[in-house]
Amino acid sequence: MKTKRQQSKDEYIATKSMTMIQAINDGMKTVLENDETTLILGEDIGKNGGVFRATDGLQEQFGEERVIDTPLSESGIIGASVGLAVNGFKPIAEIQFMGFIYPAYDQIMTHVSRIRMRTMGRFTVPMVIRAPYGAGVRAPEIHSDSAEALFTHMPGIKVICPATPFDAKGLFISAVEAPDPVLFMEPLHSYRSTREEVPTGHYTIEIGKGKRRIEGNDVTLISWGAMVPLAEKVAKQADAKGISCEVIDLRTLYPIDHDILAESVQKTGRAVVIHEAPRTGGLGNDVVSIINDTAFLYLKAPVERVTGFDVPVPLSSLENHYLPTPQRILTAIEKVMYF
Amino acid sequence: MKTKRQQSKDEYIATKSMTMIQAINDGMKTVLENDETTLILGEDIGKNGGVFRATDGLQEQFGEERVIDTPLSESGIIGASVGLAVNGFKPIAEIQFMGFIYPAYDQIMTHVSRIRMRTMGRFTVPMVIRAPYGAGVRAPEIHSDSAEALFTHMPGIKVICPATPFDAKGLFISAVEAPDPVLFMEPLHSYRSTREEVPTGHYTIEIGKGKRRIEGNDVTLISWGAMVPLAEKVAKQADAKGISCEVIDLRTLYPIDHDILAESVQKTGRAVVIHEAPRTGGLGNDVVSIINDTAFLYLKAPVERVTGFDVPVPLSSLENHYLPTPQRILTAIEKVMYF
Amino acid sequence: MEEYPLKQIIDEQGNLVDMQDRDRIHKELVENGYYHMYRIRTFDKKAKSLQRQGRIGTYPPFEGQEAAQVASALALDSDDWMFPTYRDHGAMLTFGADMVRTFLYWNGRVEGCVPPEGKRIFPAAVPIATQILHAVGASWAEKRKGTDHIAIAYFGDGATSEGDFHEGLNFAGVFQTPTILFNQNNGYAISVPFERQTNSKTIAQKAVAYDIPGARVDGNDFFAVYFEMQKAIKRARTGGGPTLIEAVTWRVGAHTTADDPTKYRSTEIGMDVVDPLIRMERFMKNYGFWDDAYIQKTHQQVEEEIESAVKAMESYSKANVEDMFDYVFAEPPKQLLEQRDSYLELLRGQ
Amino acid sequence: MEEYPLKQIIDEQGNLVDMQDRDRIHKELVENGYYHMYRIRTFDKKAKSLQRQGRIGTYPPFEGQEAAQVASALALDSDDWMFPTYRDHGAMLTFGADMVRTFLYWNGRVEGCVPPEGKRIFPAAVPIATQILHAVGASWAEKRKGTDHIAIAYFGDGATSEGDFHEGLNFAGVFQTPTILFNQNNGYAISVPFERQTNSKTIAQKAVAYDIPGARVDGNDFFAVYFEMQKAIKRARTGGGPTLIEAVTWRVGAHTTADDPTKYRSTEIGMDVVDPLIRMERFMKNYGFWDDAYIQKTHQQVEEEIESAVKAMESYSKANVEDMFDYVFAEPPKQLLEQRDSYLELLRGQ
Ligand SMILES: Cc1ncc(C[n+]2csc(CCOP(=O)(O)OP(=O)(O)O)c2C)c(N)n1
Ligand SMILES: Cc1ncc(C[n+]2csc(CCOP(=O)(O)OP(=O)(O)O)c2C)c(N)n1
Ligand SMILES: [Mg+2]
Ligand SMILES: [Mg+2]
Repeated sequence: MKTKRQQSKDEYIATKSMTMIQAINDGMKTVLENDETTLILGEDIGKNGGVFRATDGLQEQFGEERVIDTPLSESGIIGASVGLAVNGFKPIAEIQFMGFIYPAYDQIMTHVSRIRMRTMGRFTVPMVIRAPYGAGVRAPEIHSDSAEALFTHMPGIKVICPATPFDAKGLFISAVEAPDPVLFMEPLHSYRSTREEVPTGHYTIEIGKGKRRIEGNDVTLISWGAMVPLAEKVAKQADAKGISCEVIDLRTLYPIDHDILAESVQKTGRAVVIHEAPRTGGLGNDVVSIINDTAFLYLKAPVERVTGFDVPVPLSSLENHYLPTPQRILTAIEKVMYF
Repeated sequence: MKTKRQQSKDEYIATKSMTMIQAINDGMKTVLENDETTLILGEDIGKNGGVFRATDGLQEQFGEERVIDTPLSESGIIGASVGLAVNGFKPIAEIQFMGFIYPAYDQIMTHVSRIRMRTMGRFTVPMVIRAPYGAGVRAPEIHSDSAEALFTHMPGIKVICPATPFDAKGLFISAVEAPDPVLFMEPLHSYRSTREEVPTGHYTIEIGKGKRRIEGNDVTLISWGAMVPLAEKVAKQADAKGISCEVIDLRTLYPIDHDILAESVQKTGRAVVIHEAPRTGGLGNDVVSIINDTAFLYLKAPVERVTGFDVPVPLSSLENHYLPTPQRILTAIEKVMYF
Repeated sequence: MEEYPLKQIIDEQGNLVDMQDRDRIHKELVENGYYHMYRIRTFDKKAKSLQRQGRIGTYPPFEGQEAAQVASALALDSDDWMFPTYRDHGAMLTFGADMVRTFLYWNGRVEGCVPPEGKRIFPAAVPIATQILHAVGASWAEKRKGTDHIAIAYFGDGATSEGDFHEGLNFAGVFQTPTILFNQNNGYAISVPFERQTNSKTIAQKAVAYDIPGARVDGNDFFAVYFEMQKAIKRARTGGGPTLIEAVTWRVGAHTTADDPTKYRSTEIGMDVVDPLIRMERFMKNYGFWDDAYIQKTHQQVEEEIESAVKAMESYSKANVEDMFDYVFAEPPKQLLEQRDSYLELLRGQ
Repeated sequence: MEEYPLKQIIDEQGNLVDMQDRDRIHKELVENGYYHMYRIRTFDKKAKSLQRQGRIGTYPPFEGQEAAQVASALALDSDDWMFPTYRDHGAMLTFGADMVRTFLYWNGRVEGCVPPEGKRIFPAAVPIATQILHAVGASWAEKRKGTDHIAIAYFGDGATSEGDFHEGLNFAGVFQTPTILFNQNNGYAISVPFERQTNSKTIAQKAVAYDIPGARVDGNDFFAVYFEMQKAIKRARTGGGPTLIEAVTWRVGAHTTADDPTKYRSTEIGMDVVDPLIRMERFMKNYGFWDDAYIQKTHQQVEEEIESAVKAMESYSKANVEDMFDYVFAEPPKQLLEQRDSYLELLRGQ
């Protein structure tokens, strides 16, 4: 089996306006075309094209051998992927919703993330686990969890969470080409919310690098995934009030880009972290620590966190109260400004 | 079925010198005697008395109906406990080692922690999940994980981690009597390392309250479980160098006692957090955030964290390099002192 | 496997397969069965239409599974425990769940998880197969208390692939819990047909792995399900342990209102399955149970009940933000109370 | 269940059960079997004694399971995959694992997880039953590549209670992977006897749940295991899919050197089980395979190999702190490198 990814590497032949879900679909198409060791497996991803249509058309194009409907069995999907990966394939496993990744937690924690280390690199299990996450689309219970912190605390796996169609495809291809296992979190709320020009060919975006989405001087807003457009929106509102916000999209949640945080907070002296997951134990705390480590002397106010509350994501009638709101973020911005 | 716990409540009739494992065993005996709805279930906890002898003698005394050997099935143990708990029993479930709690993660995350909330209190599942955790006894792979951060980020369950025999028994009884589910982490490294006078009767220790183990003025050392004796030891070494350390034992990891942290760090202006789990995503980050929130203006140096490295716990020949060492802690203390 | 033949009491034309069963079938059972099947069918239709109009959220219809759900629920005693999935509100309604709250649930309201006082109905399990263990645990508790109450766990064909299915049945076998493991094999787990879910020809045969009784019944035959349930329940109540029942049925519609089954199954598939209500109707007509007046009254009564439930749902008090905070713990941490209070204050300030 | 009788080739006295099998048993197989059983038995003894002397860490002996481990491993081809548990270093050694590294593993050295170049031996799975899915995946990969290689998963009786056992066998059945699901039913999962692990009388019958072939063999009968393995392997190599084999054997000693079996089983229990090596020896003597000179040479060779392996283990270079950091990622994060570098600096400063 050969990889022919070189062939088309980074040739931005053409672009097309795509939603995030289209960009991810296109990313899968690209890797399935370029690397015949790749295969996609998961629940309802074949004929059905995925419950979000992420894999739409892929089984038709690449056949049942490469786009595989599995039994309803998350531990099975990940455990079998370990065996496939160690024996020459590059599985792209879909977990239908991130809230259903928990039954596979053992396989990810004790095997996916540890096999390279345990065998001193003799056996490796490069694979990508795709998982749509997050609240805000009135999905049933458990479907709306944001579980990144359960994986950023798991040495041996990288965690990516794009916020835009362009980043989604480029980071996805990087994830597939990475020699290490990657959890690829997809903000389902953003699947179809916007469009962007996305190259139709092969391109990559470096894992582990954040991106400054808006430049500003007074406060750094730090977020990822579905919270990025919210942060951008609030940054504009703050601007109208005379507060200049810099918006950082982390993009990779493990490893976090320390440099971009250090640089920005050293400049602004103030920071607000925004995420969906509950506050306690959330990744926001890691961001606070990084700022503590890298910008202590520059800080003009304690770092604020605007997050999901310390409750399970409620049923959909209350989910908008669970999620960070513009008002809560603005309040936090004002709090760090007028500390 | 009746609870007769009132009868003996907080009568410190007599004390006995106990190791932590004896204190926990005694705690189980106490609750089995006082509350006939309690039952213990887990792998090898019956005839065998547990792989650490935590349940030694209990099946003999209370019978196979109340001290139950289960199949090798962690999700089974927790899932069945949910059903038992919702129907009038108070299960005390043992997970043989914390590294084997992952197969039960789904049940804990989606049911144990959510049932009260989902049913507006109609159904509740008070239960205690006991799990020995931590490295340092040359156990085989996976046996040495410290997974507290996976549960402190899970709204709906409390997390306790005692450091001494006295606290272990008192907190255990509180956990059993609590109306909410509790994860009770036992530092296996401390099971037999010291003895202490422990009341033989019924007593409780309030959940959610930390304890100052050593008073000091220059630096606050914050830790829990097996790291507490280490912190105490290093505090003495630091003392010899003229640095006065205050040692805080969190005891409850969710909810963390904010007040004790705020008070101490407002006094010392410097803090070092010590824990076994990997640094990224570790509970140390929450502690940093709490200090950021409550003692920002008092801080004389960035908070330091001395933790397990961002690697899976290595095989036993290297585990002592993985764990925080006195030298690493001292270095951190000096770093915050001479920032 | 010949060990697990598909059991039927009435055939698709509504005729008794074995005339000896005639005596077991009384008017009350027939009318009860018909009433509940008609009731939940009407509920289901209404829910689908409300969803289309945006008046409730995503909804998983159970059309085609009415016989399995109603017969299994009617066979229970009121003190028994029910552990349903998201598709079993037909069974739940039959067993005494509140209809207004059932609508509320599909409108994203937590009130929908709360059963009427005294009713031992667990909220629907969304993570597949997890509820099986709860049923095992709850029925184990009954056994330990020395009662003869039992628990029923509902689950689909797809659920049999999950680890919790296995751990649940193994526990039930080892501890001989009074549990009915009630499978509705409706042919699909979202888009995956049963043949691709497992290599076994039946679900009933999976009982062999645990040496517990297994049975395979025509799940569209109200009486077959009912009598098989009775047998299993009797065994459970008298110390005979758990039973796995596979009720072979058919998901007529989409997985949920968000699903488009034309993506993965042709419209012809399943056309030959006789609707369980029609089958019941045929039986009633064949054997003299059909009474136009009763039927009309029933229909009218059901329609009124449903209309008034929809009204009640739609005029229900607004979702209460505090509920999100107040039921997580009996003894909530101070920080959670602070989060709550500051958010409520913010809302009030708006 | 009569469908899964215990298959034997030789009885406990070492006599052939069916004389027709005589022709299938050649000198090479006998000597190979004896050699490896003796070799791993001696290894096991040595390991226990090293543990007692504190020269290695906690150790899980496999005494009593030599026939099952050796026969299953010998039936494989060198290109096949092996997915063992912590108790299967007998099988691993037979299949080509390095003895020095095997000792190292039980001395807490990660080098013990690394098989010789080209050997497809996974490190022992510690979390019970998880490796079954890996074997299914790896053998599925072989099938997809169009080779005739297979994978074997080893697991104990206790492992059959875990969800991953079930999900693994279900996947194997659905995708018809060339996997041998090799169960050693040694009677105990630590302290829990098989009768309390599951309600089924056998493990073999659990194959029915997945409609895959199942077989129950006398796991102390080297030939029974070997021939059953051959049959299953042939089926797997030729597209016939997975097989579940239950090898009924006996854990003679403690679960691990940290375990005290007198807490939970009387010393009489299992006294009647004939040691698989003695059984082989009896067979060899009964049928003219016993050659004193060969035996003596074998014993001596094994003892020398083991002594030299112990020496090599004990003079092995010190555990390398950097290894803890360097193999977690192929592309390590900067922060991890910083952690590594500052710790190494600290160590150098000591
Ligand atoms: C653990 C888990 N994985 C995936 C899902 C998503 N999901 C919801 S329903 C369903 C199919 C269930 O099929 P089946 O058990 O046959 O029940 P049915 O829907 O047919 O009633 C899936 C995959 C889930 N809810 N839980
Ligand atoms: C998931 C998990 N739970 C618990 C353990 C602890 N444990 C180690 S071995 C063992 C018993 C295994 O029994 P069995 O499968 O029969 O294998 P045997 O030890 O008899 O070879 C247990 C409970 C573990 N390693 N993994
Ligand atoms: Mg189904
Ligand atoms: Mg065993």
